[in-house]
Amino acid sequence: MPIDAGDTAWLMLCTALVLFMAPGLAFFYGGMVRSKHVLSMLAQNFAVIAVVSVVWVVVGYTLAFGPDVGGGLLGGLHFAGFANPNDAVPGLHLHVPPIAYATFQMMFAVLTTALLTGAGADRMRFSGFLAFAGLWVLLVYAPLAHWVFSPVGWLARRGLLDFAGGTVVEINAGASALALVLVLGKRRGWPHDAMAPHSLPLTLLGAGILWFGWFGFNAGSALSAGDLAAQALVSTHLAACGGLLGWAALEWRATGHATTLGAASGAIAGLVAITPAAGYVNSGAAIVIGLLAGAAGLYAVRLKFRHGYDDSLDVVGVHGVCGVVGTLAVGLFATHTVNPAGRGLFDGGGLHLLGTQALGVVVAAGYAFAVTALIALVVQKTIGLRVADHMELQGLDRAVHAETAYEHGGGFGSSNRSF
Amino acid sequence: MPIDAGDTAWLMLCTALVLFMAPGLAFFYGGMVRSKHVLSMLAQNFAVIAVVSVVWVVVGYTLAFGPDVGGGLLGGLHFAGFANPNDAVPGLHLHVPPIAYATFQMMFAVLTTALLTGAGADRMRFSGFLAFAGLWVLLVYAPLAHWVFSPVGWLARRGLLDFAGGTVVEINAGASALALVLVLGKRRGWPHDAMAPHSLPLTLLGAGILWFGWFGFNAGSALSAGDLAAQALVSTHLAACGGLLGWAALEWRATGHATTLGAASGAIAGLVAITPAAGYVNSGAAIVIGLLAGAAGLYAVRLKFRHGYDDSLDVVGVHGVCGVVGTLAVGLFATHTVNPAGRGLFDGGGLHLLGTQALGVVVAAGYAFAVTALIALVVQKTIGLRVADHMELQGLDRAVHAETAYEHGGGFGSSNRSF
Amino acid sequence: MPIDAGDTAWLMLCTALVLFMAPGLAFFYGGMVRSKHVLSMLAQNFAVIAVVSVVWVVVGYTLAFGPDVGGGLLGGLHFAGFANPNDAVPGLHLHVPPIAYATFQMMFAVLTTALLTGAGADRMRFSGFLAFAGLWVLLVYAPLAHWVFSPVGWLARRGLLDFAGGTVVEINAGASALALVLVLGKRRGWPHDAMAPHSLPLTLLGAGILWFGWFGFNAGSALSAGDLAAQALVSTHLAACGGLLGWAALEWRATGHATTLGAASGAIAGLVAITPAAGYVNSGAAIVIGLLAGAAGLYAVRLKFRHGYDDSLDVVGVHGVCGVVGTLAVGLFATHTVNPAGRGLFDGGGLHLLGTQALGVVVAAGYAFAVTALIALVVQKTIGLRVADHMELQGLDRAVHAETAYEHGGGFGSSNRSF
Amino acid sequence: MQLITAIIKPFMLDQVRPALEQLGVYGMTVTEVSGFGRQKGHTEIYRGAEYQVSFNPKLRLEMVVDDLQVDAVLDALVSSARTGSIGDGKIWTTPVGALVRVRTGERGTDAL
Amino acid sequence: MQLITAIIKPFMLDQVRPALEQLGVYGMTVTEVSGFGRQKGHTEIYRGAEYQVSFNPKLRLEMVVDDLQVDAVLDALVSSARTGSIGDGKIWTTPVGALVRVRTGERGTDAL
Amino acid sequence: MQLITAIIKPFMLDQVRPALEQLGVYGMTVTEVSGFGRQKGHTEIYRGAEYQVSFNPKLRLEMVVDDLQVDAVLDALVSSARTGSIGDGKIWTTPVGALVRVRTGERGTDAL
Ligand SMILES: Nc1ncnc2c1ncn2[C@@H]1O[C@H](COP(=O)(O)OP(=O)(O)O)[C@@H](O)[C@H]1O
Ligand SMILES: Nc1ncnc2c1ncn2[C@@H]1O[C@H](COP(=O)(O)OP(=O)(O)O)[C@@H](O)[C@H]1O
Ligand SMILES: Nc1ncnc2c1ncn2[C@@H]1O[C@H](COP(=O)(O)OP(=O)(O)O)[C@@H](O)[C@H]1O
Repeated sequence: MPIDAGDTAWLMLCTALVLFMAPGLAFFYGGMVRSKHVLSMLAQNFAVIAVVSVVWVVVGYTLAFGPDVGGGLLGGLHFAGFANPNDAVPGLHLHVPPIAYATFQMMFAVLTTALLTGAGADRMRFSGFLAFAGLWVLLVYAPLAHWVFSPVGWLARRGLLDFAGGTVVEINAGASALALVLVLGKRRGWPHDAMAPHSLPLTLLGAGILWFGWFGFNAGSALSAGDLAAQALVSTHLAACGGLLGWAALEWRATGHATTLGAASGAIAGLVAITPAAGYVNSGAAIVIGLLAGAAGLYAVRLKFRHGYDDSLDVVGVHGVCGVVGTLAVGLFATHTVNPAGRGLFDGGGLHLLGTQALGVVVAAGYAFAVTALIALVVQKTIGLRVADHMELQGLDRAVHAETAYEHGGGFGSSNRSF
Repeated sequence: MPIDAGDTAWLMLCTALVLFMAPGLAFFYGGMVRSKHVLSMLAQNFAVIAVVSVVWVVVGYTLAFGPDVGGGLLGGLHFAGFANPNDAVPGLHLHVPPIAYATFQMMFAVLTTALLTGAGADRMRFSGFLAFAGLWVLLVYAPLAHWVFSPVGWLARRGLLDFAGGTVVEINAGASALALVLVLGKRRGWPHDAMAPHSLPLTLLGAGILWFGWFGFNAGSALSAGDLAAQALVSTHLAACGGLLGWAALEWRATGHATTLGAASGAIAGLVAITPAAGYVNSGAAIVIGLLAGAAGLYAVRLKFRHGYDDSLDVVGVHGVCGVVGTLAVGLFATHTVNPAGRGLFDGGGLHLLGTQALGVVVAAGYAFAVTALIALVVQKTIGLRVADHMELQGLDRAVHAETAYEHGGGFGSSNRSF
Repeated sequence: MPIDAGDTAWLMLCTALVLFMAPGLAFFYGGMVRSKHVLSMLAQNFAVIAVVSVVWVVVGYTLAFGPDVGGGLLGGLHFAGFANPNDAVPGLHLHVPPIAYATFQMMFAVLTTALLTGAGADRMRFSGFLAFAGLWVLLVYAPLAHWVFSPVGWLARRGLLDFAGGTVVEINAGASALALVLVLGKRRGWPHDAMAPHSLPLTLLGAGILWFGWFGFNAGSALSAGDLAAQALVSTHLAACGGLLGWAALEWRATGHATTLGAASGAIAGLVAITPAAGYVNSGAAIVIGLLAGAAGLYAVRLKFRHGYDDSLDVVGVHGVCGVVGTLAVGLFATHTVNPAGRGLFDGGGLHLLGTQALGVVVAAGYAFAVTALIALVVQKTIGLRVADHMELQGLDRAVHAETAYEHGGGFGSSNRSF
Repeated sequence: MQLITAIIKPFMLDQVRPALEQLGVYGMTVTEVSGFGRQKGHTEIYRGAEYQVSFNPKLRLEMVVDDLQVDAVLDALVSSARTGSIGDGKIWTTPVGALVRVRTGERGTDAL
Repeated sequence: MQLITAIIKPFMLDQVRPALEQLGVYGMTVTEVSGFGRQKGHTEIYRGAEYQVSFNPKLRLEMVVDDLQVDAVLDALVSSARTGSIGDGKIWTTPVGALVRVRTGERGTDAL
Repeated sequence: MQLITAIIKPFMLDQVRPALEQLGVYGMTVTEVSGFGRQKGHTEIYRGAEYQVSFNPKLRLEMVVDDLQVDAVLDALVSSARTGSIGDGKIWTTPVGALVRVRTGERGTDAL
């Protein structure tokens, strides 16, 4: 199909925006950890970009979007090593260069993997995590992406509607995070010690970048610059607003205070929930989905205390739970006025779509949990996935990376060893 | 009209850029307050996005851009709740989805309201401010937007040229800020205590994001991706440059030092002044407007000491005064070679346009000041607009939001209450 | 030629992205200096935007891209003061407004000049540097841009392939940095004192912005939104990934630690090296170029200790050396499948292209070094290019800019002088 | 001479300094510290969960004064730093042997 | 009364406080400091080059206690702050003349 | 034993430490502090308006030394920390009762 410069400009812009979410996530998470661990969070998030991107080029992309090997289960090797860059993905009819699409999808793989750094914060081995990340993209992310995002994937063909990754990205990350932290174990001192954020301004910077970048994530998933993208854009924004208001209002009712971190977390919760829905629902529904997600997120982040898993920065609570909220919400709010692809319950579509969405939830969560647990165990037993206790105590920044994040005092008393 | 993917991509990108200005503003302001108030600044700026956006969807947009109810005074309810998303705004002939335009304008409403956080910094009640914000968008912003931005508004029809919001955004914010701080009263200790910025790097980060985002604000206001947008883009940039140089040079002459904050403030002053002019003047004029704005801004920020109003972060001085400079400058520098819409004095247009621009200044400032004062008084008397003295002393971060911005020491001695 | 909205949207977006790299660079560098010098770094980087942009409008642009005065050596004055904004650059056939191109190129001039702040960090006079910057754009940058970027430049006509500035930007900056620091002299205490970074999170923020913005730099240099831009985009990203992995792996082998700053530096090294190559090589080659650059960068930053020149933040090592790597790599990896413009050694093109590229390296490095040394000496002797010793000791922030970067303690004990 | 160390609430410094200056005490060294005591810390909120921060930020003032001034300084500190609510802080004195001004090498009360 | 000053490793505070509370010592003022000593600093890496940071972060604890409690507190500090590896820190005592509680003006051990 | 406390200009530490090491004094605890004194603070600029910051950043050095070393250390401090301009700082001594090394429990000068 002919290439349209407008659509291509849009998709490339959105690719850049999604890439920009990676440092955004690094700061969002980095601000939340204690100052002795912040560099480790940043290093993991930057390094994971590189590892996942290279794996994606070599074979990740083709497993996800190559011609189907049968049954909608996996892509073949047609695009291995980014071969045949001018061939379109089977079933997709776009006005953009195929390689632009491959790059856009690369950034999704990067970001989804990066989410896991939040779960394992403050105790993961750098090398172990990078090995884990490489395996995880191939064995967990790529298959799920094939099932849902590739038009020939089995869940896509069953009619699962997932605009930008409620299942592939969010539920996947949440379920994988749970498996990962169960294998990793708790941080020393958790849950007794509070482990308060060391820099909320850094976290809010991350939240701001994520909000901005999410426009690329969701409205970019329209894959062209027209009505659908415009609706996805405004829905994305409004769900963030709803999430912020929902979380803040409930938090205020429960504790008497609306916190800054709560506002940011609520916005992210809303963005997570609208991810599968952005191109299927209208503006009013987007606000409602946001509100629901903000409320759900606030309650979900407390589950870890009740059930005793140390999901450090709440990947399960925010991404997993709100991803479920959003994926199911498509079954309720999808309207043909926005997208002919499907009608939810409130658009007279009955329970059919809701059922399909529920199937998607279960499949994504189950598959991700099981395979991630396996990978984590294998890495744990081989390379090692967790640092030694004394390193955790000293802080990963110095122990693992031989660096100090902040040296505000002017850094007296340091000298070069040899020069 | 047919949708053009290039124009649509451009407008959506610009929408994202203007949204990104909101966190940018939060950091710009957040860095300037003392460290005990920084989260409050961030929380207000993030929450105001949500409040204004939802109000905008419900009824703000239609009041501003709905079909006129008569006399160019207000829009009707045609677009209430973002109804009729495919209908174009009366009088606008665009090649973009109407909802993309509505979203772009939403971000303008968000940002203008957010500017007021700078005026009331360090002493506003969180709940009171949010209530204020919701009312203010409806009663101040939306009417002004209708008068000027809607092609059927009475000021627009009178020939007022305001490319991206010299009156609607900048003068409006400045005059409203003045009314707000007169109602709020001074911060404890002002003007005796210096209240120096706690993190200029954070402020400069904000300035960088604002500069970047302003391209969306101004060049996006061309509403298509062509010659006009290109000129608006370069003019926006050059005015920022001029503003920086003007402020820095005068500051250096006056004090012997050119400060970092001065450079950033000058750039913002230039951006403010070019906002109404970006699509009407040429590159040379843009530099001159920037220089004038930089100089004007530097002098204007001192007025508060002389006149005793505590406009904490100089919304009156920077946005109000430089907004006036820019709006009047259109009357001087508008040239038909850039835009056939108008000729200023130096393009042989005589004083006519200048007179119209002056009318715009007076109307915007007068209306905004009066109605804002009223809203602020009502909120003050009902919900309350100012925190208690002891909260101001302790810092809004802990007193209002129960949080601490920075915990660099590693956060010893904190424990979870119950888990 | 007719204007295409998609191409124009793309180029304007890329212009905004490249502008955003300027604050990005400020933070990247600002985080690496000690806290008493950080504002000086930010101030220089912001002010240089303004100085270079104004000089560019007045005469820089026309020297670089005006109709040739003869021999491909310099542009004439046709575009002085941004006159004739609707005339295309001789030899360029674009679907974008000529002024959009002029603005895009303006940002390149800004960023290249800004790189030099890293070399002279912690000791340059503010006024002296700005004077230097203005002269440098005219005498070094503009001629080089004419030779290489203008289709009628003598190196361009010789077949030098430099997609986005391996010679004009990177090698130029590296060689100029070397000349500058030789004139400036070493920082007090160097190399004995370690001068460790005061805020690596700030540096990583800068790296994130630079990575994001580099998409505009390189993929924008395709000057239209199509296949070539898409390939340049992915190559840019992959080289950053390769650079990160190369640097981190070698650092880990050499010291037992992979550092956060190393990861960021490696990514930048990869981005530098792919700059000349992005639109000529395929994805696999991009990864390889990145890996080579990461390795080269790590070794090159140590040269300053061996040879005793105090290139504070490694502009020579990262930009100069990796710029050479990338420029030569085009001679090896350029493939006609990506761009018919040239075939490198591995595409059966023989050594011809490699020779031309080597010529480009030598010419750019030699010219930049010689003329920069001259300018620096002249400024040193007249205005002065270096601050007094006691100012360096006290820190440039307070001594030059009369400001303090961080006031986390709440700023007790400060009062306004007069009000 | 005595070294007087005072722990006070951070925002009281602007009251304390003028009170001391009235006694002719201009020199002082101030440190930002964390105080544990009867004042029981405070509660903060992290994603909806309340947690206890067991210390409060304080300022630690240190000033060497002449023996004759000790009582007057103690009184001035108590009255200027007091808010009346818990956590106002403590003041203590320790004996000083030698005092030297670095700039001049002057010793004893001359160095004040 | 005596002022006990203890320099400890930062992460040991959570062990030390309960040990002191058992002795009835709740009040304490804590400062973040840099310690130079036998423990030889550590190596960091800056763009592939190793450099030496010659100090280590420590916490400085100060508590005024009744003379009778000094020995018990010293013992409790030593046993709770010890990791056994170099750099565990020092404790010293200095005599206190007066002690005042700012809030009430109480003096002496009443002010504790 | 005596506790020597020295307030110095921040950038003088790199001079001071070698001077002390020559006397065999390696151990020291350093705090970043704000100093008020004769040196009258400095002027900063905030959006074109000048304001007065009344303190200057200083470093506070603390070292416990043997009585016999006190004079030598004082001399070394004075000569290595002096720039000759106002604000160079103060040094004072206070008597130390007990000194303990946490790691070993050693007491007295053995703990140095
Ligand atoms: N025994 C002590 N030794 C040293 N500092 C103390 C001691 N007790 C309290 N402090 C300091 O004094 C501050 C106030 O003490 P606190 O007991 O909270 O209130 P109050 O003095 O009003 O009874 C504490 O935060 C701590 O910094
Ligand atoms: N003479 C001293 N005076 C004051 N503080 C000291 C002295 N010696 C050591 N310290 C402090 O005690 C800490 C631990 O001392 P160090 O000699 O490293 O280990 P250790 O006490 O285990 O032998 C140092 O980091 C420093 O803060
Ligand atoms: N009486 C004092 N008690 C404690 N510290 C003091 C006292 N006087 C001065 N200082 C500290 O010494 C520093 C230098 O003192 P200052 O009077 O400015 O200069 P100088 O000692 O050169 O006369 C001050 O900044 C402060 O930290």
